[in-house]
Amino acid sequence: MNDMTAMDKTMEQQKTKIAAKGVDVHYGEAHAIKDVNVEIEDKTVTAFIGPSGCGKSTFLRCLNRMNDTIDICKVTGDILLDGEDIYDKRVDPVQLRAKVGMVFQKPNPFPKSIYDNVAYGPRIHGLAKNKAELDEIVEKSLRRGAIWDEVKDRLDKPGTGLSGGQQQRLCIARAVATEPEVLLMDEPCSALDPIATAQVEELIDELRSRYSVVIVTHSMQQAARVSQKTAFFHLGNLVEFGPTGQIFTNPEDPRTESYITGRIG
Amino acid sequence: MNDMTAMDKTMEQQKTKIAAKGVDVHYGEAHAIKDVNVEIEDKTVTAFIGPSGCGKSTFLRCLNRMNDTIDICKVTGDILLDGEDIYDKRVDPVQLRAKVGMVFQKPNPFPKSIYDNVAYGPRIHGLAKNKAELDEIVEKSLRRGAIWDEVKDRLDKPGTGLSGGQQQRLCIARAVATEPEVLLMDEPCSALDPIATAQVEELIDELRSRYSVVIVTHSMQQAARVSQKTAFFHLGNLVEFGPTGQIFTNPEDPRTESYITGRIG
Amino acid sequence: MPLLWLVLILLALSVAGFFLGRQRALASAGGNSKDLHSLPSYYGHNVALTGLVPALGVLAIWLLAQPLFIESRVSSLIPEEAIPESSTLGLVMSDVRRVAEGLDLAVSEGVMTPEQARNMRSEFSDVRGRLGEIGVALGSDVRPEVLNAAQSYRNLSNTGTTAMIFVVALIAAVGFAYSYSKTHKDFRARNVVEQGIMALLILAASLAILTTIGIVLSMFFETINFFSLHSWTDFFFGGTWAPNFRGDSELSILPLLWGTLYISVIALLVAVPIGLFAAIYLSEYANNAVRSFAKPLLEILAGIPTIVYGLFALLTVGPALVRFFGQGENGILGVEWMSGATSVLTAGVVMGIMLIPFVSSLSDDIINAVPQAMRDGSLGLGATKSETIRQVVMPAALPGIVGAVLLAASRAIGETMIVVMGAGAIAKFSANPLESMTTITTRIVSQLTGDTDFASPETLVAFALGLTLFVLTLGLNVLALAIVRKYREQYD
Amino acid sequence: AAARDQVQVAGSSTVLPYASIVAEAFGENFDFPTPVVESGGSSAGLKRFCEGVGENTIDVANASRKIKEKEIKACAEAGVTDIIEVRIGYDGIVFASDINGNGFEYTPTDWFLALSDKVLVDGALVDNPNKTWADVNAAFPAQPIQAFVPGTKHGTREVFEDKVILAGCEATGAFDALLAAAEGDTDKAKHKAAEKACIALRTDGVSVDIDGDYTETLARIESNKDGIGVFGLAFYENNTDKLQVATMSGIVPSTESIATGEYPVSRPLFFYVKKAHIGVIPGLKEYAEFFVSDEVAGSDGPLSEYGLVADPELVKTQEAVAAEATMGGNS
Amino acid sequence: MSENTQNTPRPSSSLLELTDRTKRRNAAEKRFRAYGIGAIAIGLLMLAVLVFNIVSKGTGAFQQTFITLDVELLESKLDKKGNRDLADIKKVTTFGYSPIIRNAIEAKVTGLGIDTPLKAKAMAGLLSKDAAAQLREFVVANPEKIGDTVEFRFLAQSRVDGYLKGRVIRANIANDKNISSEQLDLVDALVEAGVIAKTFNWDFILGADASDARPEAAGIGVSMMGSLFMMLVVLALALPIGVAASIYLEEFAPQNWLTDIIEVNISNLAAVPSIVFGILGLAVFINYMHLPTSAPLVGGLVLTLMTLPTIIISTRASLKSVPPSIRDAALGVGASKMQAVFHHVLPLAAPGILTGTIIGLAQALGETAPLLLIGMVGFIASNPPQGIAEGLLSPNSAMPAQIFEWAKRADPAFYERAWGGIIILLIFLVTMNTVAVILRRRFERRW
Ligand SMILES: Nc1ncnc2c1ncn2[C@@H]1O[C@H](COP(=O)(O)OP(=O)(O)OP(=O)(O)O)[C@@H](O)[C@H]1O
Ligand SMILES: Nc1ncnc2c1ncn2[C@@H]1O[C@H](COP(=O)(O)OP(=O)(O)OP(=O)(O)O)[C@@H](O)[C@H]1O
Ligand SMILES: [Mg+2]
Ligand SMILES: [Mg+2]
Ligand SMILES: O=P([O-])([O-])[O-]
Repeated sequence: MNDMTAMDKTMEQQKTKIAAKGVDVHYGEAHAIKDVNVEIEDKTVTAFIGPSGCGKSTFLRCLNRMNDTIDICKVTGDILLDGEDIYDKRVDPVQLRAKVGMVFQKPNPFPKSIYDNVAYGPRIHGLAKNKAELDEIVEKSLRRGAIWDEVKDRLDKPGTGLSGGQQQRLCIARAVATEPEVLLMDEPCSALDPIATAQVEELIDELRSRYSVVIVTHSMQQAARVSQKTAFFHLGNLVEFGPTGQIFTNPEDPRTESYITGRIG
Repeated sequence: MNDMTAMDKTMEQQKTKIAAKGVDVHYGEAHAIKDVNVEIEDKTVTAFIGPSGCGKSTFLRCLNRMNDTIDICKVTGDILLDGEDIYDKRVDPVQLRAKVGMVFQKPNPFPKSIYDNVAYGPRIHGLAKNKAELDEIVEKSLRRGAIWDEVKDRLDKPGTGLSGGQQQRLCIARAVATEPEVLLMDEPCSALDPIATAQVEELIDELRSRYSVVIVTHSMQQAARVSQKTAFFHLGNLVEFGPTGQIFTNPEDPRTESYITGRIG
Repeated sequence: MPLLWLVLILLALSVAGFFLGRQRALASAGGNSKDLHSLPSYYGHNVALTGLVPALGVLAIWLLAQPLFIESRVSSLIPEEAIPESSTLGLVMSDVRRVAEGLDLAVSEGVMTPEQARNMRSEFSDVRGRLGEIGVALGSDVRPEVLNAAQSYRNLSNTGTTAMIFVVALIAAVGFAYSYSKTHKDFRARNVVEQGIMALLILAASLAILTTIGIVLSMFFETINFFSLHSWTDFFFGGTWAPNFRGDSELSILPLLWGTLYISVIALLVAVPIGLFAAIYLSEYANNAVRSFAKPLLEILAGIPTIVYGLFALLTVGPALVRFFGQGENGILGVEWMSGATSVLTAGVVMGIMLIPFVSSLSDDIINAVPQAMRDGSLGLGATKSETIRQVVMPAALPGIVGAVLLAASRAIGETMIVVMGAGAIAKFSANPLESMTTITTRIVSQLTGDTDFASPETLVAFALGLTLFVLTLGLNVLALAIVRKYREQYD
Repeated sequence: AAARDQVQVAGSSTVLPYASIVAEAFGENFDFPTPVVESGGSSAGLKRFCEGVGENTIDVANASRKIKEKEIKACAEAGVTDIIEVRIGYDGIVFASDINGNGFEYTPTDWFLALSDKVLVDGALVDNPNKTWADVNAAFPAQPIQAFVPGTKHGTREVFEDKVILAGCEATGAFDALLAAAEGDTDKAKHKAAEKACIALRTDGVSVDIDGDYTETLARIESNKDGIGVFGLAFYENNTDKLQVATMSGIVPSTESIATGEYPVSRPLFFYVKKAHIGVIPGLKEYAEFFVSDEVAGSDGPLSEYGLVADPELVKTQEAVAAEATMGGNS
Repeated sequence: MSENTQNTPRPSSSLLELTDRTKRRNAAEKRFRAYGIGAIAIGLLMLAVLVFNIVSKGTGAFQQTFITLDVELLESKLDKKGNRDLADIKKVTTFGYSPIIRNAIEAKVTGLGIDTPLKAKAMAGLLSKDAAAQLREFVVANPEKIGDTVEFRFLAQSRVDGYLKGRVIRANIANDKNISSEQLDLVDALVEAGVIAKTFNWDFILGADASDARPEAAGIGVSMMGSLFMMLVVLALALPIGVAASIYLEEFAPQNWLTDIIEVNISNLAAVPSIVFGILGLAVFINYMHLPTSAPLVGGLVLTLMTLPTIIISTRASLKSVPPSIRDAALGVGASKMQAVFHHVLPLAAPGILTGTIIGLAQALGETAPLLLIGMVGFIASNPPQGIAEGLLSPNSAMPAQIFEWAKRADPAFYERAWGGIIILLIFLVTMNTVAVILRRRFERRW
């Protein structure tokens, strides 16, 4: 984050993974996302920041069409994944979501065992040939979610009986278990202590080497630590999008500056 | 608790609001809270810190007997509120919870309108004589929850249609609307941006003038900013409890030190 | 039985197809299931289902069509003059079928050789007697035309069955081959299988529509007949229900409708509060032990035959009410409001008891499904349990509870035995719940099962009543749907 | 479609007990399977009967009344033309009350005065004021009137109206008063209107329509000892431990007094056979013949033992069945 | 945020003392709870009353009185030609067996030295009419036994049985054509001698219906098979179809007027009187599709149509109550909608589905009205079905229809059997429910 130039150069080599063009989202009458254009690059961590209620989650959910499940939510504009329009009629949202994984803002473990929570994705995607392989995936994912040590003795206990932070990490583990190409994380560390946060950030960094990660966060520090690109949303507008270093040190828009310096909320 | 600063002196005048003596909590076989003794003072903000899963929420929920709703949860030991054992047979948990309010870790707005969410508590406690008074309470609470501006035009829309951070603030507003003597807040700012966080912290500070506030937080900075006393939990043990300044600058226990400096999680 | 074998073979084939399809899919991905578009089992299901479903479909159609075809072929063999006067071709054909089945049985029991059965001549042998020996009773001696027809019937159906086996097997094979050849790692097996399942789901949902159409049609023509015999103004706007045997009866639905509504409302007034409170207690207060025995026990109430409730109303509840509200000086209240044991109240109360589980069990499940976080939120604000239930849990569970109440109301409208025995059979307008009344449904049943001439308006009115009731309840349901839509609270 | 091999009977619940006794004995004594006898009422049975000719329709319809012209027409329209009508005997209709209560000796007049909607008091038609049987007939005890009469769906109701209420109406002179007051263009219409007015029963709870069957009537009498109910003779004879029977115009009802015609309230019972099915449905003709055979339907047979009033003209019936004589005469 | 004077903290009070408001609220709470307990108590009390009623009236049906006699199978009566030709033997109808029975009981009475004024015919009146049928069946099956003396255990006629059960008392038989006090004297003597005895009655549980003339021979077993086959059909069709339809409507169907129509239609079908389903069944299954009359298959199909709305309504209600976050979670890891529904939503909705099934099947099991129109109510005394095809297709009745018929019959002995039948029906119901109840408990969970 300090070494601006070097990093920006690596990023330049990255091709665009997701491109959003003129995206508008309405919840019934309410206009939640207003004409957003953004290009999210491969092998990059992109941070979405902005005041609460500005539309970060809404936009994030557009990227893997999770908004389809909300009746009143209408999305217009184009979103391209690897150059293909994900809102195309021919696109199977299921396949899309297998590629674009998601960690939700509110942890939502299945009312099943911890093991089954993590194993579910690999099972439906056929990622494991046998039980041993599956066990291995589960363990690896839980380790990556920085929760293995806490739950290794209670894998058969329900995931809903975990503490808030544990549930959050379980959901992270569940999302990485399916090995998505893009991982959307909506405030993945909100309920985590600094150490766990650091572990998750490490995971994000590791993922970046192969995948594209989008993370919503309220912590400016976190954004600065983990992301290469940052998008600042405000009242449904994408106010500014650029290399993280630049956004934090030299924002173009006065609103971005106000937000970063703690003046608008 | 050696270093008696000015702040500590003011605290000395405070009488103990809640005293926990030898509290143990079991979830079935699992021992989640181990022999915790702590005194929470009146007109003071007490912060509970500790790694995820260490028992902060569990202990917090003991203080207003919310654990009663979990079948497998067994609480032993004494917890006194104003010198009265809250686990006494004669104590009505309802009256207790009216005095000891709570903001939960996962925002849980009712599937009702935003207005009704906030008006719910005042209604059941008969805090408003008429509609106008109720309107006033609702507005004031929403303002205190730093969400009034965002929702004032949609008070009749469901609270479940809010963004994550908005829901969290709605729950804070809902809790303060009943004017509890003690307010337990489980990570109230986890989904909030810095500005909203600051507003909530301001609210906490304001509440302190009259009430006792207990806040669970993962942010060391936040604990340092808002609390006068801090309790550090680790693996179900209350490792250290003392004036916030002292805990952060001069912890007695090595585990506390490690946690604060970011070495154990 | 070749049919059973055929089906078994198809099933076996489809099981094999499952494994083969799976295998091939895996092979096409070089054994690496991750490269497949879908889970390997979806490829298996695809092959299994494409082989099985069309084949079974054709089999079913064939089985339905073959008898029709053979019937028409064989019946053309029967000369006009062979049909006795007043009989019909259909009847002769059923004789033919019976003889043919008898011959089949005889062959399979070894009483006759196949050749004998094929070449038997009624002129020379006593067919009826020989079939009688193996327990096949025939109505009369077998005439030569009938025997001939029966023999060609057997021939045709044998050929038909052979052809059927061949065709079905061919279709299955083609289906398997096609889907097997399509099986490849890029083939979207899951989507195809899911589309298939979706088609089945839609099929299931449309059954409801078919049933409705069937019901409306089965009543529509008779209703038309009724209105051609009886004035519709009397039916819809008259004030009296008084069928009699001399014709020219007054048959107005209004007093019946009044009785239906009155009795149903009382039943619901009993069942809904009791059922709801029971549900609330079971899901929110009761411990596990109480819950696990009380709920199934209450459900037995829904399974006790209604005749028991009818007798209960007549012999226990009715007289008890009379002791309260009747008998003048000797009664408990000293009033003379009720004379007979049958009344709207008697029937309503007893029906209410029967309906308790309809409300309690279903509501209990729904209330139980409201997430605990909702309750915690309310309790954390210092609400009592009952406040939580009334103001947070119940509104969240409302759609399900409305469904349960609708179900109970539907049952109340449709009940007969309790009304007949508990409410009496008098149709009248009265606001007094201690008087006898009757309902539309009981009148439908009694007019249908009564002794009046079946082509008279007194019997046909049953159909008009049924259809009108159908339309009325439709209106009620539309209303209920609108209410639920309006008040639905979606929790998360 | 597999061929049906048992005789299928449906119809009157009054005939059902007799038909079931016959069917059972038929199944025991013949190599044919026991016929299936459905209940459901005369009208429903005839309706099924007239649905057409063929294996999926019933062969025999039981009826506690004669088939109506309209029904014959409907039958013919569906292709059911040759119908054999078989009268099996008579069903006596009796009035009975609780065994431990008062006994009664009625005339139709008593019933008319007790149950009619309007009665003649001092030459004027007024709402029926009678509350107790003593109000009706000074010879009776002052027991409140509580009558359980068959509901309007029952054929028994028609007989009750014709042979008791209407008779009483005419006897008391109410009929003439009603005829005078009746509206109508023709004499016939007036007559009809007057008859209709005669048979209107009061609706103040004194007369209770029973839509169920005789067991319900019995249960009602058991719970209200003042009640007097209308029963079939056979039902009464099986429940003599709970019921006492009333005389009508001085005659005690019994199979004998009904057979001779002394006891006035009775009705004939029938079954109808589809001629086209004879020879196709195994055992159909045998069943019909067995039903009317002396062994079964004769005055010593099981049917009479159970309470059927044997038909004095049984021999004629047997001949008609044997000859498969259809209604309207063509055989 | 300025301080609002109205909202100063409420005066602090002791937790141990309840404030007036709390007292009031607690009283309301107690009342509410009491209503709940009251509601359950009322329900259970009513159940207890009903069950007590049923059991006290019905237990009699499980006992039956038998008379044991040695019968000489006279060749002169049974095979006049003496050539043991079955066709000839069959020509002797049950009426022809009466003399043999008369001889047998007269011989028994004289053999025991009992003094009675009764003639042989009146003595034979103690036996059920079933006795002749039993004898004839035996002779037709064993013609070689003609001429021998064989011991038989005959049913006693219903009045004798009632006398032993206390239903028939001497005081009330004055007008009874079926029994006289002399006959009862004889019964007393024969009981003394051990010829007449009451035993457990398997025939009631396993047997078929009998005509009005011999209530003592009637059993519910065959109609129980009828009910069983109908329930199998209902379960096999209504549950999968109902659940499938609900899933489509609740999870997949687009929200439009068409699905609204379907939805309203289904709730409306629940309100259609059951007899109308009978009308439909008669028209569609019997008249149009030419399925056999009186067949449990048709009964099952009709009841399926009747039960479907119940199952659909309850299934939809419980699908609706599954929180959307569960679906989101599944979709978020790349599950298809179908997978999300089948893997996560359906198991969570299972309790409600099972409840709907329990209630729907209970209703179907107890229903008679629609069966009336498709010919399953009446006198259907077939043999117990052999095999599934026969069970589905050959004429049969159903338990509730059988009970309903018995309750209508004149002889009070049938009344007892009706209640006995209800006991069996309830046992059947409870057995059927147990599986569902156990399953349901396994699926119940809170989240
Ligand atoms: N309902 C429950 N059933 C069983 N175990 C539970 C339950 N709730 C919490 N636990 C366990 O108790 C321990 C303490 O949980 P608690 O929720 O108090 O942690 P916490 O300190 O609040 O953590 P976090 O910061 O992640 O919210 C954890 O190990 C957790 O898994
Ligand atoms: N289901 C919904 N129905 C209606 N409005 C909604 C819904 N979800 C979100 N909104 C509104 O859309 C706007 C954007 O919400 P969104 O959840 O995207 O915010 P966010 O940036 O994620 O905020 P936070 O940081 O608080 O999570 C908010 O004003 C919110 O109230
Ligand atoms: Mg958000
Ligand atoms: Mg916590
Ligand atoms: O059933 P019935 O037609 O004889 O009244």
